[in-house]
Amino acid sequence: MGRYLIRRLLQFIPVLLGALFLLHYMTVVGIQISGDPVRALFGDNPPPESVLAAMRADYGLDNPCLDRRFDPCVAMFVERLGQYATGDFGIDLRQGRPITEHLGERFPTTMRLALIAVVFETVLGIALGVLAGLRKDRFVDNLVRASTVLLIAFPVFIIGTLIQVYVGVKLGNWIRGQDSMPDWFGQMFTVTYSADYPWLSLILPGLVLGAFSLAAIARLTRTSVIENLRADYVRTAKAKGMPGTRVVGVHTLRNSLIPVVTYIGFDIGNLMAGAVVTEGIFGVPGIGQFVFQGTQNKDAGIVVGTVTILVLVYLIFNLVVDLLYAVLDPRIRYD
Amino acid sequence: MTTEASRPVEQPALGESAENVIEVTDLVKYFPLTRGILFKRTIGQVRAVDGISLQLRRGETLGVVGESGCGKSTFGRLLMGLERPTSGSIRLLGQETSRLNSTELRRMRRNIQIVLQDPYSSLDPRMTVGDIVGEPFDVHADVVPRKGRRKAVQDLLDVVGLNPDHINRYPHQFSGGQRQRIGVARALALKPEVIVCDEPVSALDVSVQAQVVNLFEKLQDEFDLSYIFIAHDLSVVRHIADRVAVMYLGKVVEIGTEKEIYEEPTHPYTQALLSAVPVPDPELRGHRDQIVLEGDVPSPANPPSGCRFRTRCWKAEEICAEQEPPLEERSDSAHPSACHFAKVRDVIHAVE
Amino acid sequence: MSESVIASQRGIDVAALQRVHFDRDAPLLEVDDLHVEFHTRDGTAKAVNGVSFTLHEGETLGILGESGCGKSVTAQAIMGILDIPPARVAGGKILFRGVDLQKMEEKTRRHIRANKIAMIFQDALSALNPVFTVGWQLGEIYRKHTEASRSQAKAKAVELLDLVGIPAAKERVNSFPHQFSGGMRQRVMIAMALALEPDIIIADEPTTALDVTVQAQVMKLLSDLQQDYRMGLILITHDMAVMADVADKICVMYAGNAVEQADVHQIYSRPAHPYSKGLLESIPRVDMKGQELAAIKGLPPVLVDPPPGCPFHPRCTFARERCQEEKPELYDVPGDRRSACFFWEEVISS
Amino acid sequence: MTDPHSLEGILSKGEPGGSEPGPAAKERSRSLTADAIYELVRNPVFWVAGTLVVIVLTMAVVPGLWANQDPNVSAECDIQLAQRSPSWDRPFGYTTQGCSMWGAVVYGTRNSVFVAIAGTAAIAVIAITLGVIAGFYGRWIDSVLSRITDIFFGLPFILGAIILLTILTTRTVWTISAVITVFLWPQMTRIMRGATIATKQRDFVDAARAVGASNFRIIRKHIIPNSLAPVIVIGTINLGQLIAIESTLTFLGIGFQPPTVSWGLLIQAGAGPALGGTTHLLWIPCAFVVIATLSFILLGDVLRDALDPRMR
Repeated sequence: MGRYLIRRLLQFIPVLLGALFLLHYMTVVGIQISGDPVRALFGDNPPPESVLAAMRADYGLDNPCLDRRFDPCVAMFVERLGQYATGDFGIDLRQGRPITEHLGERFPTTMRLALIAVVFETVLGIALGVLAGLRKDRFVDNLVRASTVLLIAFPVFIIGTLIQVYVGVKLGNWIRGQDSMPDWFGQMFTVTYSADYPWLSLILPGLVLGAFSLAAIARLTRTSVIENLRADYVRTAKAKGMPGTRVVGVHTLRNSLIPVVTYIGFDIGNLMAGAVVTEGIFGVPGIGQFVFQGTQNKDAGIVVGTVTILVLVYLIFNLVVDLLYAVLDPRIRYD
Repeated sequence: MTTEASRPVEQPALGESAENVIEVTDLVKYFPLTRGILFKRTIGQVRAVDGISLQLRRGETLGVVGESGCGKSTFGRLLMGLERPTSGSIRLLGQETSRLNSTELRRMRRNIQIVLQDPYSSLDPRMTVGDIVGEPFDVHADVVPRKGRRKAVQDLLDVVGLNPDHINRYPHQFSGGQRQRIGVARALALKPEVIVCDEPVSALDVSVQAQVVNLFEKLQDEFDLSYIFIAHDLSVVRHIADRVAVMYLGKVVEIGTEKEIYEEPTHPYTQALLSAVPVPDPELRGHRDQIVLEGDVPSPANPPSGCRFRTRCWKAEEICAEQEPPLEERSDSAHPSACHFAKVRDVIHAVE
Repeated sequence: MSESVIASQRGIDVAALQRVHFDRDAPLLEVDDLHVEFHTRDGTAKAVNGVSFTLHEGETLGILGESGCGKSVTAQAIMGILDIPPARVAGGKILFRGVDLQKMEEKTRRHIRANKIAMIFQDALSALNPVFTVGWQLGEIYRKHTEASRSQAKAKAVELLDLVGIPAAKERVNSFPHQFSGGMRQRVMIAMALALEPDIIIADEPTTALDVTVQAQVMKLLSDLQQDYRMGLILITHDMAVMADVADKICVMYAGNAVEQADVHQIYSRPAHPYSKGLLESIPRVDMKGQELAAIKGLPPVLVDPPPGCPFHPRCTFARERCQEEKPELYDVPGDRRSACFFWEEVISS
Repeated sequence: MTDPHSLEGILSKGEPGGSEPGPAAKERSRSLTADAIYELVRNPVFWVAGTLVVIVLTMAVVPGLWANQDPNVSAECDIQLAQRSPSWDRPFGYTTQGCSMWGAVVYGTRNSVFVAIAGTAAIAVIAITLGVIAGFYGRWIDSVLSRITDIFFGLPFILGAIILLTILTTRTVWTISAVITVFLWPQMTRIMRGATIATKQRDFVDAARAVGASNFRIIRKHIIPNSLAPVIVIGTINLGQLIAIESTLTFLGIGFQPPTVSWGLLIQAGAGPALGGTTHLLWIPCAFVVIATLSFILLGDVLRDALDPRMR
């Protein structure tokens, strides 16, 4: 375990630096090709050039290497890394507040949303997958397979907008109109986030956010369960006289969950991207909405700073998942 | 220990006799053991083949036996040029083959061919039998003119006992035994002098195994082939081989004629190996000299000092840890045996 | 395991096994006209087609045959661990001490496994669960069939590993299967089968994946243990040589059918079925340098589409017209043996 | 010779892992490709998904075949009719611009599908080339490529695309395809590399080398034909995914920009009014995206079944 841990931690550093450099390089090349983002911020109505120049200087966009196409601007990258190390992820271009300050305010909301989504997708996804795997080619299996394919074909933003219109507005308005229904119940069928119901009004967006991964996890679990049920050691467990529930619950499930855990690590990235869309649609004042607004307003400062932090979070999460993977699979631990 | 590994091994004086189609001297193959976080670096070596010297005579079948991990398959791959030796020399028909470039290697392969173990994975499932058996003709375009290739392939199928009309079939339409025949036909295409048979029957059912063994014997007579027959099944090797080399942890521990190895083994490992082979005769139960070895084979990455077998040997003494016994004829061993205490012991026949 | 020990155990499940009245005078195991079918896309395959045999205490029964002949399916049917579907026991009885296992409730029958009949599989690496320590996997048997606590189970596991000759059992008990060598893993499998001192052990190709020297170690261990505990052993293998070393009597299977049943000496000296005879003649022997091997021509049939009449007739040198039309039953042959060949007299005397 | 999984021993008729199978009963010669086609034509899902895919593709190439009102021609649209609901006359109603919704979605197909095809094609070319090189030659080339893909995997796709497209102000089918390619090549490359390594380890590669085949011949004749199946499957599924991704990016405001016609833009424009009740502005373009995505995914799924029976 120790060696695996060290190796994994050491591998983390180049991947971290590489991903940060990739982000940096993309930003730089984007600017080199499209012109500077300060100009873009103002659209057709630019302030005088002197104002723009001052802003550029403020945001560190006056570096001459930004005029040379495909120049990697390494010096700039090193400078940025130094800023990241001190917790400086830049400022938004309109208000000039540090990105980290914005994120600090928005973080709890997004955490709640993510928690709802993760619980929903893992619990239901694994349950459906196991059920389908155990009943391979029966009705339940066909139902799960068909519905998950359908779910995978729905991009998050489509589910989001459709649910908002049909569940949030149509069904929700009807429920909220019923006197017999308690007030909190109607809040579960929300159109937008409401600060008075910090959990309930996040349920609908949470389900939307988790929908795609739910389908993916269910399918993955199903395949994995079917594969493991065929494994020789499952037969051994039966031959040892273990009851059927134990054969499935202990001998099959533990092995089947190994690929699922890997997927969940990878899925954190999906969730982040999904949060941008979902929070945008449902007006949830979280980190995703922040990015959403940043893209709408063409505020490169917000987008670059926030995404950089999200990538860091993603990489750390993946590291944790990899370690969890080693806990689950001794073959990895003792290679 | 590493330096000792390449010490010349005494052999019966045969010299550069034209009778030898293959002469192997001090052949060594180490595989690097790598570990790395970003990029791999070598932290050790697996000594798969560690100083082998032997000859294959024309028209002869040399059996190479040993347990899994002893390096016998690597040895076969080295002969074929599928692996490059770490050091040592292989002479095929008098020509040094261990340092050839790719063009020369291609020419060399007209003289030596291989039949692989797994009849399922050794044939490309996306090619027809005609394409598989004819592939050597595509590569060596001058062997058979383009027009004659189909006929040549059909002749080959006929030779190995397959229906020539099945030339357009795909491998999955054949059984394991038939697939192995396709592999033999491919090996025969270039009319080689030597065929390396790497466990050619161990994936087959008993009743089919005999068919393929018979085919090998028939072809040897017909085409004057010399075989290197690598197998873990000592009964099959006894049946087909004229001479036998026994391998343990990358080294040949004993070599001799089939009769010398089976009837008069002098190396303790050979004796243990032979005595462990069950005999299909219930009357012999309890009447055979059975040597049950203790423990497992040591790792080839970290072999014991001196004699590699000493950790499991009942005869081991201090000298075995200090001095590696050379493979040579000894006072109590009329054929080369790599044991300080080599002595004949018949283990395969009933003892009273 | 003795009844008295079971009586000392608590729990609903164990009580179920106690209610069963085993006939101590009945043979250990009687398989009577067993049929197993597999439903496939290409049709129904009769994997086991009317197999019968009896096993007594301390006896070793060998089931011999090539791959796909139904020998493993027979074993799994006895254990009750066939995958249903696609498999289905289509007929026949499996009697343990006179009690029909087929009629037993599943929750009772599962206690038969490990307690009365245990099984050893061919490939120990895949038969052991890669994510649990061997100690855990051994201890599980005690924890789920007796009232042993976790620590007691672990102590038992160490004892077992010691019994099967695994050095430093105390430390190795915490290792995972992939950390053992092939031979050691097979010893773990044997330990697992022995855990509750069953009356019968079924060993399905226990040494096929092993090297000969290791095979010798494992077979020796297995037969020593069998004698110490006076268990019945069913050895399933394709290897006639391994069989000759341990079996008392043999059932030869071909394409789902038992084609010959006899004492081990009779089969090897005077086979009464052309298939057994062909098998014997086609194997080279390490103690003899033979002539050309007498291979059996052709290939075993596809089970979904077996030939009419005797399943062996297309490959048989004794075959006549009758063999193509009529399927021979298992005829009694003098010397308490049976052969499914019309011309067994001719085969024996040839 | 061993008795593998007894079940397989019984069921198999010559597949790997099976036992000694019976004589090849079928006289006609069937390649694996022919087998795959045979499997496909028997599968009703193949026909449904295939038909939908053909419809989507023809809409992209010759939209005039399906609709007579081109929203790109302003004369065809009437702002007076904007947002009008479906009627017998116009079963799909009108867009926010007052164009025929049917015409808009049909003509909007091209951009979405073009991005998907261009992206998938570029990814496939890169993946096959790099995957084969890394998998076949191994050593330092493989190490370097693997580390580079690791870095790309450290960057979740949509997040990366958001950054790049926020800064890039010119967004045409080419830039969007390029951005998609930049972020998605590592996934497919890794798959191809894995398939190549798996194929390389099979004995027939050694056998080919033993008869003297050059590396180039081995790659061309043996490695690529035997490694392509997963790329074909994932590629087909990717076509569907890319349609979804393109519309997502457009919805976020960083894909196509008006006045281009595309599904994502139609949804973006329809989302607001739909909350007010004119739901056809939303669900009709949504249905197109979902059906197109679904048909490619289903096609990929049945291809997987046909190409690789073990994955079934």
